[in-house]
Amino acid sequence: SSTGSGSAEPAATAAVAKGLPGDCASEQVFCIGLVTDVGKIDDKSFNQAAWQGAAAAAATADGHAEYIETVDPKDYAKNIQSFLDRKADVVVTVGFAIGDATATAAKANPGVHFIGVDAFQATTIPNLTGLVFNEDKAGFMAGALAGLLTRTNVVAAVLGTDKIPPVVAFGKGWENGARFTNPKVKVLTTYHPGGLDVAFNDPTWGAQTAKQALDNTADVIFGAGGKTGNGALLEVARQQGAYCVGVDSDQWETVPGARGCLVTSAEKDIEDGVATLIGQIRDGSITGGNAFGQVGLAPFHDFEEKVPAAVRTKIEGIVRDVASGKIPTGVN
Amino acid sequence: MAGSLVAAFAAYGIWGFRATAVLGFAVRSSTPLALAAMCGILCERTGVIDIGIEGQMLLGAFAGFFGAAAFGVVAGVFAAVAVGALVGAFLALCAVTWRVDQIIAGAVINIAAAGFTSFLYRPGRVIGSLPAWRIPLLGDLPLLGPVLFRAQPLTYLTVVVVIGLQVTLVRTPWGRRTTAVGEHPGAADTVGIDVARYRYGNVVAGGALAGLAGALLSVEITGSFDRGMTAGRGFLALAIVIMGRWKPVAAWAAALFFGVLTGLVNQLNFGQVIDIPPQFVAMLPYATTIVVLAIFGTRVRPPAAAGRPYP
Amino acid sequence: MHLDRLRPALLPVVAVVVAMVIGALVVLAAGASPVAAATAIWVAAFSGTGAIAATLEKATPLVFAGLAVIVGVRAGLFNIGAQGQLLLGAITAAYAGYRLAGLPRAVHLPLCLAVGIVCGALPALLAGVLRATRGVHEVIVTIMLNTILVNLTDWLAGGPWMEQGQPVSRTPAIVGSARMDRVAGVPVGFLLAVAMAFGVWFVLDRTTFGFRLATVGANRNAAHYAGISVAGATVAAMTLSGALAGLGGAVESLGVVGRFEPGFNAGLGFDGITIALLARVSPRAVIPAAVLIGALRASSTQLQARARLAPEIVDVVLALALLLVAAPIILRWLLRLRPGSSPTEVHLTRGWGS
Amino acid sequence: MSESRPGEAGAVPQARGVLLEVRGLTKRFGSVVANEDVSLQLRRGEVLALLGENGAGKTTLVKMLFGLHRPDGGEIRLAGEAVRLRSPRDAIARGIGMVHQHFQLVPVMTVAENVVLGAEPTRRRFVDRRRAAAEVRELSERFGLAVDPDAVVEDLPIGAQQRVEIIKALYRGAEILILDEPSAVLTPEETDELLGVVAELAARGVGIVLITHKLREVMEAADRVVVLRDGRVVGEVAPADTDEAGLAALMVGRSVVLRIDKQPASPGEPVLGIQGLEVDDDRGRRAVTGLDLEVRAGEIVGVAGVQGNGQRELAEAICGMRPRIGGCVLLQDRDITGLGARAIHDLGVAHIPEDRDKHGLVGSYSVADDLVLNRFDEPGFARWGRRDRAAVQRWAEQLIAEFDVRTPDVHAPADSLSGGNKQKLIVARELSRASVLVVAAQPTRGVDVGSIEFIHRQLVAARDRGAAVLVISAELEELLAVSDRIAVMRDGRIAATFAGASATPEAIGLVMGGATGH
Ligand SMILES: Nc1ncnc2c1ncn2[C@@H]1O[C@H](COP(=O)(O)OP(=O)(O)OP(=O)(O)O)[C@@H](O)[C@H]1O
Ligand SMILES: Nc1ncnc2c1ncn2[C@@H]1O[C@H](COP(=O)(O)OP(=O)(O)OP(=O)(O)O)[C@@H](O)[C@H]1O
Ligand SMILES: [Mg+2]
Ligand SMILES: [Mg+2]
Repeated sequence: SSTGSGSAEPAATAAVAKGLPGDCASEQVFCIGLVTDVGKIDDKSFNQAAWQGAAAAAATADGHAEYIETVDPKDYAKNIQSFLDRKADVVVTVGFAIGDATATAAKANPGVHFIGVDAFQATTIPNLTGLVFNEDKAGFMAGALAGLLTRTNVVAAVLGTDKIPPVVAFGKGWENGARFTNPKVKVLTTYHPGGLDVAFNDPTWGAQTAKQALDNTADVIFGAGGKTGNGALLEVARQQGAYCVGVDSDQWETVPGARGCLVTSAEKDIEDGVATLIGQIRDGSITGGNAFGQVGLAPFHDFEEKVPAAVRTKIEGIVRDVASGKIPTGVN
Repeated sequence: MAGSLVAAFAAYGIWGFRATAVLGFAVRSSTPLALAAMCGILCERTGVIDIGIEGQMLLGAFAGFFGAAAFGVVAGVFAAVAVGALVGAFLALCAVTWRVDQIIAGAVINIAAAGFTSFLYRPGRVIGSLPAWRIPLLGDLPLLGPVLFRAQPLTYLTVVVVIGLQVTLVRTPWGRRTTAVGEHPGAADTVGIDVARYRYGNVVAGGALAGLAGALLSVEITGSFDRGMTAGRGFLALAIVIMGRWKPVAAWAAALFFGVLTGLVNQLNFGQVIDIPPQFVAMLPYATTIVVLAIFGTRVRPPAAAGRPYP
Repeated sequence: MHLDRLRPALLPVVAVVVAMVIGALVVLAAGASPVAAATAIWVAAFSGTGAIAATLEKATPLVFAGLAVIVGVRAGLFNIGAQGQLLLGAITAAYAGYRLAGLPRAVHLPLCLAVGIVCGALPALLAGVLRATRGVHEVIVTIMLNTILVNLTDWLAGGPWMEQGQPVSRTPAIVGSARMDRVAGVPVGFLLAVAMAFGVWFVLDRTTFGFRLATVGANRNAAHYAGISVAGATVAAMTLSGALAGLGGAVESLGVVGRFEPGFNAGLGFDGITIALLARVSPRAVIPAAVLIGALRASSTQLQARARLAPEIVDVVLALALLLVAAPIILRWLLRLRPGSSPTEVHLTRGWGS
Repeated sequence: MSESRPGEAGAVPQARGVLLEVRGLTKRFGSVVANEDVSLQLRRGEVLALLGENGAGKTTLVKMLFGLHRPDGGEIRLAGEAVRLRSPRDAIARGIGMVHQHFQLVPVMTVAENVVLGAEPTRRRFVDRRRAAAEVRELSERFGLAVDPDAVVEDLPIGAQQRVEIIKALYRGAEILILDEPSAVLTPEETDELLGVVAELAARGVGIVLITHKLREVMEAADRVVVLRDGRVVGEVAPADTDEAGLAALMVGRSVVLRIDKQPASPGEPVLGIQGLEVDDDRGRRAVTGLDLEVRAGEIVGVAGVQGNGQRELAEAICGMRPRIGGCVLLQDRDITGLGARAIHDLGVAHIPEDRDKHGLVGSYSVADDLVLNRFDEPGFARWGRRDRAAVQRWAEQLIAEFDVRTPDVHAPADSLSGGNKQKLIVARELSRASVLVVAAQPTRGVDVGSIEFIHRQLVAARDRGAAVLVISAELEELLAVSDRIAVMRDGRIAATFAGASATPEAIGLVMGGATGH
């Protein structure tokens, strides 16, 4: 559906070279500004996915898109303001932490529409839409698959930090999902023992902890936590006979090195969600409050044959029922 | 040494694969720390403080990854070593020739390395990583096999480096002269030892080891590069150098101690044995280290000339 | 005579200018416009009171962190733990800032600052005591404490002190009576930082207490001979260092962030080392050094927006400036100065403080 | 690595050629001219003494000969050939060895390791420690320089360290040996041993440059004397043609009284009373073992003894720098046993510490700050905790004039002073204020004769003002010159006490050596 999802290279480069033109104020010129959470635009994670969605939407609408990377959390407001100064029509902000600054800016600029990725809106502001996901559902689906796939009845989750709610939701969903399909299963869960600045950025710890989990006889491992989680996937890929499960986007694309074990990913489709919301802004159908994005399981890719047909059918049913709410995830 | 082996097997007897898992984690997580600490030891024993290890590792990881992506993993390792050595040469130039304050030179390396690798990083490359070498027979031993003898090449290399460094520092003319240069460069100078040459040589060699430690992260352990992926290991290595009292094997032991604690923390989390917040579990290795040091005290005596330019 | 006394002060300025020129070449090499970059920095950092205030806000914690490092270095101690001390000061000040609502401003604000100071000083005190009584090296202890305090503050912000009714780790907002505002466009915190810089300068360079610390830093044995308590000076220096870091954290919470949020102060402690070095361990020189780095850091938005430059370029310029300040020999060569006509190199560290 | 063989010196032919010639050598440090147009020659088998006041430029001159300083002008010729010595390596390669005024030993390494450093004997690439130790033992026996090859240097008394320095030079088989104040820290017996070694080496054809402030040694050992003043050569004599007074006059430019005349003491009340004192040394061994001693107002008590018999620990214990394990120390009937250094200082105890660089000074401080190092917070120099730098500067300027400390100004770092001038700085600080007790450990170590005279006068003046003075010295002559009573210390206690008049070097030496058998 979108431009960038085929390659691991972000679509960033081309779009940023074009940037926002000087005449965004004009009715005819459609301008999207995106402010990242602290981190880089090519983070193979939510910043990148959101940007790909924005860039895709801009391409569809024949508009323009540009991003600013946040270096210091204290600059959130300033970064948003710089797009407002340049008369952007849409401002996309990424991450929960930037939510307050986004809400403040939205109230002050009713003429501009804001999208807050991952930012749950407790109160409704008409020109601010929070793009949120039921990560617990995605985690549950993946965990359910893991419960069916494990031969040792041990599965593990190597997670970023429990300070970020979506990560916890993924992890809890994973645990409950695994138990749902396999009551005998043992779930090993661990969070990175560092501050926020390193918790998502320590692939070494991720890899070594994944190995420790494997030594504990785990054979399906969920890596959820930015680079840290990716490190876990890469480690599992090097071991024989174990599966790994990615997170957020289809990591078959973003972490090609993990293809040796990557049976699926617990997806939350930020890219598509952002693109869709921007489309709604274009046609005027957008509303304030929260918009729930798609969650689900990524395709099995090469594991299509290795996953038994019975498991596949069973999991399809679970995915359907979890999505519809028929199967509760047990995560509040 | 023998005592720890006995303890390890006792643990294995009681906890089985869990002991293997924890000790395996300890060994693996200690190798980059130990190698980085060897850099610190080489530099400080020769009288140059290197707080730029973090940056050197990061550049090593960077060069290792992109070298591997372009020319294969072995070339990647060599690229990491070369870049580490190059940065070491820069540190030596600052510390010895320009007489720049050594802490500043290290800080410059850290800042520049973070900026440089972040600026130049392009995602999307994939590399294989170094395969594990299972040593025949030894690799089949219980406990010791999985923990020690099924490792990847750089891990074995680390063991060789640590023990080799210990022996050479204590037993060879080069080692004694290095010690003299770090303790009392005036004394070394007046017996005709070229202080500058020794400092250059050792700081460059140390840089190469830090680069290797970086390659360990990117080429051996993860097979990937990410910005800031050293995650403070270079600074931890500084503490390990001091805990090991500037002795290679002792520093390695300190790194292992740390690794065991961190591995235990993971294991506790896995087992959900205790229901306490992960932050408290995470503090455990660090708090334990402080407590142990406070109880036993370490009247450490750094190389007397560390940090001072000569003449 | 006059020129000789002026030059040491001039050196960092020249160094920064040269670093910027080299930085411009890097910008050019990266395919961007140095003019646009310069404009971006200027606009971001100094155009208008808002920009200036933002710059000064960025500079404020840097001043405190730099002073914290300097106090340690003077006594021959290397406090790598400013980061952790700052975090603890920040979260406890924030806690006092929302918890003690209802107090009059004249009581509440100073109280919050005091809480930050005390709590910042505590971990440093521990490191100082361990060094003085058990001989445990302060570098190890402060590195360990950094991680411990990051975790402790993370836990507090996501546990007992977490703001209710929302999912993310952070404390409630600090109430008005504890907020530090701006006076005539200048953040109060910055004024406090400037006052502290002068205070620290006076204490270190003009008082007998400063002389004690410096003597212990320069020659422990001579200090012992002169009847100066080495243990006392070690503990005092570490405590003062931690207190400054804690105050920096408090000012950050009360004046800039308005609450405590994990991740908001990452790296500040290490910036302190940079600042201390850029200022050649002279407390008063910390102010311009911090303003400079604050300005560069404040410009990341504009650098991206106006010059399409990755924000890392700031680090490159910073590293260059630091190197040039530390190695006048390079400057001399670059500027073709006659030998001997520029001041000698800085030497602030005395090894591992033994 | 082991091509240099010990004792190669013995193979030097006995030809009486010129080994070393210096022409017009000049060296400046900033505005200080340390050497100006210095010319001299050194022949085979000759002992050349370099004499001069503190700061005359002796150390600077020999450092240039050893490649440690680069001359600003002039040339150095070795065996008739002009050479450039860029580093000690060049000098060593050309057969020059040097024993430094400040020891150049690595404290944490063993004697053998220090000796062979840079020229290690090896076996399969490893240092051959057995051979190193054997060679050190061989040299030490051949030249009668007793050292234990396996001892760690920092554990050795200073005299033994000196012997290690000499063995180091011998091991390298030097043809030219430079000794910079080698006897400053030696006991008389050790000095005699040293002079024996010097004579032996000279007999084997080694050319020796000997720097010393002790005229007796010059008279005894030197073939020729070159005198420096303010960096210039001001005279050259043979010892046979002059006497100690003549040398002193040549050096200082005026006649010097070598034996000070003082009034007989009129001792008053006891000021220092020590009873049963027990003190440990740095390694926790009992160094002072039940010592009793009394010093009265208006008398100078000298403490003699072979080094390492607890003298240093005694001084440090009196002054509060070292914990007292047992017994008590009374100052004017007040028990000061538990007090720290500062409290004791404030009670009026002045202390000239034995190790000036380690304890007495902060090298990086200005002369002015070092002159108030232990009184920086006294009312005259500080108010309300604020230092009065102007007052410190005025005070310092007064002191450097009064005590003749040679320094460009009071802002110069103490490290830039010559060895003797550092000592004078400390003496100035300690003797410039009214004290009830003066503890002076090796007060004239490394000081030139003119200044020795001056310092002795100051000690006597302190006595005459009513202070009790305790002088601890390795120089018997010094003790005999200034003391009213001499206590001999052995094995951590006072073995005998002599009244000034009855004391003879022979009698004291007998007790020092342990006539009762140790
Ligand atoms: N190195 C020196 N050489 C000569 N005079 C000095 C020196 N240092 C200080 N002084 C004298 O001390 C006076 C007081 O110095 P002043 O108060 O200006 O120092 P400062 O620059 O404030 O010190 P700081 O370096 O601590 O900032 C000077 O005017 C000068 O006469
Ligand atoms: N590194 C230096 N920097 C500045 N001045 C120096 C330095 N070394 C020596 N000087 C000065 O040079 C002069 C000669 O010093 P030198 O050490 O040669 O004297 P010396 O004759 O050996 O004295 P002493 O008998 O006290 O050892 C002195 O004025 C001293 O202050
Ligand atoms: Mg428009
Ligand atoms: Mg001398």
